Amino acid sequence: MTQMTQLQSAPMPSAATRLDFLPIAVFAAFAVAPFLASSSGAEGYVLSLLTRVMIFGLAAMSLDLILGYGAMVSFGHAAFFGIGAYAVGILASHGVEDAIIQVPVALAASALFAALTGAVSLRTKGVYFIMITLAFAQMLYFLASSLAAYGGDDGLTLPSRSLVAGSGFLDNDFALYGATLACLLGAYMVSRSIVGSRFGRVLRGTKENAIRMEAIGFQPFHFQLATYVISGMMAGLAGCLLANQAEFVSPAFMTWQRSGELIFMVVLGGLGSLHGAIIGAAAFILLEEFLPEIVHAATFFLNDDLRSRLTENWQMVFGPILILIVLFARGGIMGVLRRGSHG
Amino acid sequence: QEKLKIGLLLTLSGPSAVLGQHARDGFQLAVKDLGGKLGGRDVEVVVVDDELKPDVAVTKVKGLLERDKVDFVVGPIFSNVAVAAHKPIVDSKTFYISVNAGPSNLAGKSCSPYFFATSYQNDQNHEVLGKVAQDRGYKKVYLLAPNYQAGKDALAGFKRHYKGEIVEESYVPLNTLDFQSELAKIASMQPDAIFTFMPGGMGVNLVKQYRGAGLADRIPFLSAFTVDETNLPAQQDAAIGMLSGSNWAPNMDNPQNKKFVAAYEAAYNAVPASYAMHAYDAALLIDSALKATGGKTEDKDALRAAIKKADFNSLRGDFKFGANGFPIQDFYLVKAAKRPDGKLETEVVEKVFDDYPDAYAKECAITN
Amino acid sequence: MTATFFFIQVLNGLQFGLILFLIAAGLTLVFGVMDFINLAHGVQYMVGAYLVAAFSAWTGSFGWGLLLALPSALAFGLLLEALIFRHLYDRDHLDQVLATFGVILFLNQAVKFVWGAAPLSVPMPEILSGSVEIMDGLLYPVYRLAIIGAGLLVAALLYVLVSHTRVGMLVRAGATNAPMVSALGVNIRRLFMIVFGFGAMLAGFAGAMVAPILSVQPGMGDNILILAFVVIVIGGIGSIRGAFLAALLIGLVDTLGRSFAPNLLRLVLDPSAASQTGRALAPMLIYIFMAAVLFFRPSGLFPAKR
Amino acid sequence: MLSVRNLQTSYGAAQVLFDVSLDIAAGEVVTLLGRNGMGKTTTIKSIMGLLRPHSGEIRFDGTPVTRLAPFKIAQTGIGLVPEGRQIFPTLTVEENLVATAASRTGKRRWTLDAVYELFPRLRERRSNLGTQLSGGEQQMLAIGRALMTNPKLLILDEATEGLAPLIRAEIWSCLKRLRDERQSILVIDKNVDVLSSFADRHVIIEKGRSVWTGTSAELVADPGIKERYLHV
Amino acid sequence: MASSLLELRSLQKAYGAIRVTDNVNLSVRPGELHAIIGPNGAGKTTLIHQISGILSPDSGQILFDGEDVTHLPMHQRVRRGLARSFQITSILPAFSALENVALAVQARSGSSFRFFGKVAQESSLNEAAMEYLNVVGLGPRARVMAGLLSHGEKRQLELAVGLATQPKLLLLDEPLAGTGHEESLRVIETLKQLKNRITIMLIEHDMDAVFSLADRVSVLVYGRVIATDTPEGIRANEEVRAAYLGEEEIA
Ligand SMILES: Nc1ncnc2c1ncn2[C@@H]1O[C@H](COP(=O)(O)OP(=O)(O)OP(=O)(O)O)[C@@H](O)[C@H]1O
Ligand SMILES: Nc1ncnc2c1ncn2[C@@H]1O[C@H](COP(=O)(O)OP(=O)(O)OP(=O)(O)O)[C@@H](O)[C@H]1O
Ligand SMILES: CC(C)C[C@H](N)C(=O)O
Ligand SMILES: [Mg+2]
Ligand SMILES: [Mg+2]
Repeated sequence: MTQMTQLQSAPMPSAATRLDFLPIAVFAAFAVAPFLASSSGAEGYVLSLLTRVMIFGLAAMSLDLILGYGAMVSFGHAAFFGIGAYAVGILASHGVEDAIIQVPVALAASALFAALTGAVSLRTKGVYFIMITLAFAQMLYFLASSLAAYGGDDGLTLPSRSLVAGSGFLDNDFALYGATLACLLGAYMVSRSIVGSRFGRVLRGTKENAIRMEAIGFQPFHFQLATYVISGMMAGLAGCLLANQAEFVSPAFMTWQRSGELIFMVVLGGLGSLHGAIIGAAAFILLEEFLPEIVHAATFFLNDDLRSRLTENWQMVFGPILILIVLFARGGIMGVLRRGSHG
Repeated sequence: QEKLKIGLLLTLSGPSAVLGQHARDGFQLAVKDLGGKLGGRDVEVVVVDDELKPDVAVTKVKGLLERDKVDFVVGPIFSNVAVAAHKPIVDSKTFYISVNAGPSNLAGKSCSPYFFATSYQNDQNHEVLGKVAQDRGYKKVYLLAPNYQAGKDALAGFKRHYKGEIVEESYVPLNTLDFQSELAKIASMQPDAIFTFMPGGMGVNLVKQYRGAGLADRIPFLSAFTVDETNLPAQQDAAIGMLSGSNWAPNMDNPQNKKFVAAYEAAYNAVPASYAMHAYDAALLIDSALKATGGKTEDKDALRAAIKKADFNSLRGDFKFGANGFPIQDFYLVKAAKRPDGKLETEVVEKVFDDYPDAYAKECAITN
Repeated sequence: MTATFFFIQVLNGLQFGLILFLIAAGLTLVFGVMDFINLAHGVQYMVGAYLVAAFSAWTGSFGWGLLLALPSALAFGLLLEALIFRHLYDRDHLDQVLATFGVILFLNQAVKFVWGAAPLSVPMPEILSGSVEIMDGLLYPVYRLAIIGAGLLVAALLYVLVSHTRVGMLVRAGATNAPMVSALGVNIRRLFMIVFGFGAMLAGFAGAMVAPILSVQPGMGDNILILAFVVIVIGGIGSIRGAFLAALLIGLVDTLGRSFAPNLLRLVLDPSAASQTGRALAPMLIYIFMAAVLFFRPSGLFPAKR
Repeated sequence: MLSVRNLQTSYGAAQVLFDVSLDIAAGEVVTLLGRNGMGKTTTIKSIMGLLRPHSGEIRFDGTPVTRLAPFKIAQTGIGLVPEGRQIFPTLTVEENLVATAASRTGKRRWTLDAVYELFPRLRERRSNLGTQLSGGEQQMLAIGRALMTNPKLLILDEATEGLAPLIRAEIWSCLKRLRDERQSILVIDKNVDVLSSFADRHVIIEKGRSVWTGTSAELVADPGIKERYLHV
Repeated sequence: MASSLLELRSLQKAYGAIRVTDNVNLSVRPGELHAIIGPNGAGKTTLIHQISGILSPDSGQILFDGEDVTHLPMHQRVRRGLARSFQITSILPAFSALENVALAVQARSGSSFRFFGKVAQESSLNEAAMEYLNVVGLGPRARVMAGLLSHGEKRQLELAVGLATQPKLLLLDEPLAGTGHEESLRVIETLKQLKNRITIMLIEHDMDAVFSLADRVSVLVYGRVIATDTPEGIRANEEVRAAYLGEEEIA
């Protein structure tokens, strides 16, 4: 036995402990952000933006749970966004405006959809799984688009944000922000606990080698399906929040492009760390929001015409950024941080 | 005095970006023509791309309202974006001026004293063709639309004045590329005319394929938002002679319109579509209102009263607002034609409606 | 509904299927055979359409345009390969997805930057315009027959290339174990490059072929990309034969479903309910079909034997 | 023919080879011995260019091949039977043999027929896919595949693993025949006794260093060596 | 307890025209070490696949511990005490060696539908796992990622995982392939000790191991069992010598 290869496992724990600060830092940043927001003079905007970041962070994290730990690449995760959002929208349009009813209904509907489609989808693997989840999400998308009573393709505007036990405090942007943060934190802790638990170990093992797991007596299907349902419920919760944040519900929440974006967020942040997905979502949304301005500022030396054309075509910059991240920052943002804390 | 800030919320990426570009260019051309000032105040225009995603639009609108502190939001193109953005804008008591989208609920039940449209209510262009089909005595009409809300509204609009037989009401999935099977059906049913609503690339495909299948000379092709200046460059000769409904056409004979079309073509190397015209008018509208208030925007009621007056020379001629903030204007049957210089445009054939209000105005509760 | 009408719709379905096949073929080749998920395949199709639009406008002829567009599409594919894709072959699928998504964003915007946002038009070549009478009372556009022909030709060519040539063997071998192929003395990098360029050219060819009948516009490759994935998944990834069959099936299901589903539903529902349901169902059909196929054959119709 | 000097190789941060040197003359059969995990396979991978040694030098037929791409090294005339078989699962048996066939020595000693003669079992399975073979059949295929490149130097990494005694015996006799045809061979195998009966020389690797080199006679003569390094 | 722990009755399996398992009748007695030998491609691994449940036979019956398990899924057979190792190494490469084994221990101790509590700190699992690693001699390598182990070490890990499922019957598919001389000796030693506690079905081409370990040996050729006998009997069997053993290695 070479001593050298034994050593190589030694640095891992210390790096890991150093990285444990990262989720704390992320959540601390979310916690103090509102105070900065109120001094920015555009608090509604800043809060709205950061609330979106957290909502997408929640959805991306739920996707990371199945993708990063269970190797189930769902290309239909935005469907749960839609289920959560429509649960809020449809109930509200029938006068049921309280989150106490809306959220459980949304979670139950998400769980049901996840259980049904998951049970079918898990018959397949790899790219086939990717595409069959897409198929189910597309069916739901077209279904929502044809719901004329609920605005069809145009979607429907909520009369107001959800009540909480009869009180309308969510109408305050700070309150919605806080509620979103609480949901995100709660979901994070649950997920963190799951992946470190007995259940999580089986899940990770299944990702590595499903046949081997069967050969030691586990039935991977049950574990995968359970995770799929949990993940779907978390994304459904994110859908409820998104409906409240936008005060609007539309099939556009669940296009395949949206599902794709969620995958990109997870990969961008780095697979299999949970908080990586949140960071990826933040990076993605903030880039989408500010890249036009950054491009504008960075091209001060060009003439006005070219400059404004470049600014308008900011995706011409966004695309290459994504490519460079993949090429040079293996493992996404988390990969970079990990290497940083090594060296 | 502080600069006047105007937020343009438009779809500028994806396949429909060209519509947003026309509107943006139209608005900016107007600002330039007015010497960089509206109502005597220097103007800063903040352009944002709604990416045709309603939830993205909501956040971007909040950015316009709170970070940029705009005095007006101008836009958008698409109704689903318009509906999503409506609430945050009017809640913040900011004036919201649509340059295209005119969904029925914003004209009716959900109308708001802060919302104005320089365009039309969505149904109206379709109504033009329904009226034309009725007046020309077409007995059997084939209807074709994409399967989404605007598509359904379009056919409903057509049917408001058309009372003849509808041989088929056919819906194709949004983003359909190939209409070959529809065309086969049309050919086999032999209707007197077809009416369709196929915005963007779908319209390009349909028109080219309709002509290619040899139907264009046999069965009249009536449409709205399908054969217009955003699509004509790609449809080319295939579209010539096809009929549309509109509130305006580039060849409309009044001096300010002639100047506008010439200036637009010189600046952007394209014939303007109605999106550009609506946006140009929106700038004129703001200019006229601010002149009336002396450049002030603080007194909302005064500003609203000034906007309501619509005291400007619209490129389309007659223009006034109804109680719901939507225009009362004339509508025309227009036809695609080739100009002597080889470019294509729509040209007025006849006036179909005079001072025509929309069908939802009576549901609106605003009375002043 | 007459038999002629049904027959026309079948032809339409086949023709749509063969367009799908033209696009899916390059995708299967690169994905199935090289195990590389190339989301940028759709924008390569778009670039092919833009190239033919530009070259036809320049030369005034579709034929010359096509002739110039093909090598340009190949060169463009090789450029992308050298700059980006070659660094991704031994990466995770998801890395490939993210990077090629970046390529989509860039190119969709770049064509707008260069050619403007408005759709472009490509004139139909004179000799291929018009219709022929295939049988009594059945007129069919010549150009669409040409597409059917091109699709069949590409299918045959690919089948021979992949299944019956040594290059095909090496490429399949390299897909599962590139280092080993290299260790046995074959320059696998170069081989991959050629395959990739060829795939890009096929995508470009598909784009060029449809340009005269469809509008050429930014983002035109996005939805078709998803359909192409549906096709190769139903067919079984890596199988040219499967992609061919699946493309035709999807073409038929979509076309016939749209024309006849409401009629069929009318047998069991009242007319307005039937047309409502039919309308809601039509766009879902191919996805329902895919889910059903995968339910019974979780690895597609012709699973690659690994 | 092959000369390896002071090779050092790492997997990422973990160095596995510290100092490996070995030589093979034309027509010679040399073995690489050592317990599990000592670096035998790593040495082979470094020679083939599948891993990049960070120092040391490798020459084949007098030309330096250190850090060339694997296919270039293979083209100079090295045929590899890798550890763990690594046959191509999506190719049929025959395709596996044909796909990378070449004649690196100039003459075509090994043709499809010659390989089938050596392993009749493969002929029976010729149109089966690689995955459908039994473990031992895969091993035969891996050997056949390497022979089909008609290499100047044949490298076998645990090539008899999982083979039935009868077949194993046949492979040994085949290797002996090859040796008699003056084929150069580098072989790793745990059947030290058989190896010492026909190999010319042996190199023992211990914790990433080549610690002993000698002829078969020397190896047999000194049981201490086997005991010390191989715990036999 | 039944007189045989595992019993195969008229088992059949064919791939197209090839009969890989051809009317196999076999019984494994409790406590014995039953070796299966036979030429490459004879169908040994296929047989193990059917017993463990990866493949299902075309016809015939598999009785385990008196119960018909022919149609049970693999994981339920494992729960009944039927474990296997793989001929082609099958481990969890991103897990440490210890975790690989601990997971197998976990499978046999309590529910795994526990969402809370850190499994990595469950000392009962880790300690048991460590023991199995020590048994096969991988103790010092417990914390190394399994994917980074050398080939031989992976084979040892494969065995440890099989043991950790605490089987009544352990199916071993060439556990010695790829292990070095010293390690082979250690594995043989381990199996000798296990022999008394559990029943083992062993596939091996290493005749030294087979003849020193087996109580009985069955010979499979072209899918059929041509002989079942004591090691001595097999060694003397002319048919077996011709089909499989040859002359050289018996010396
Ligand atoms: N991919 C890898 N990454 C890191 N370390 C590795 C890797 N592969 C092998 N090692 C380590 O390198 C050392 C030498 O491995 P190598 O495969 O060369 O041994 P070997 O002598 O061939 O052993 P065996 O007889 O078991 O095949 C071992 O300690 C092993 O754990
Ligand atoms: N899916 C398949 N399709 C066709 N033939 C197959 C398939 N799987 C295995 N075979 C064939 O079945 C036969 C038995 O294979 P098996 O792996 O059981 O042999 P084995 O006795 O374990 O051999 P070894 O000792 O070499 O491992 C082989 O000839 C193999 O080629
Ligand atoms: C471009 C237009 C056809 C848009 C349409 N008015 C809509 O709201 O969707
Ligand atoms: Mg080795
Ligand atoms: Mg076997």
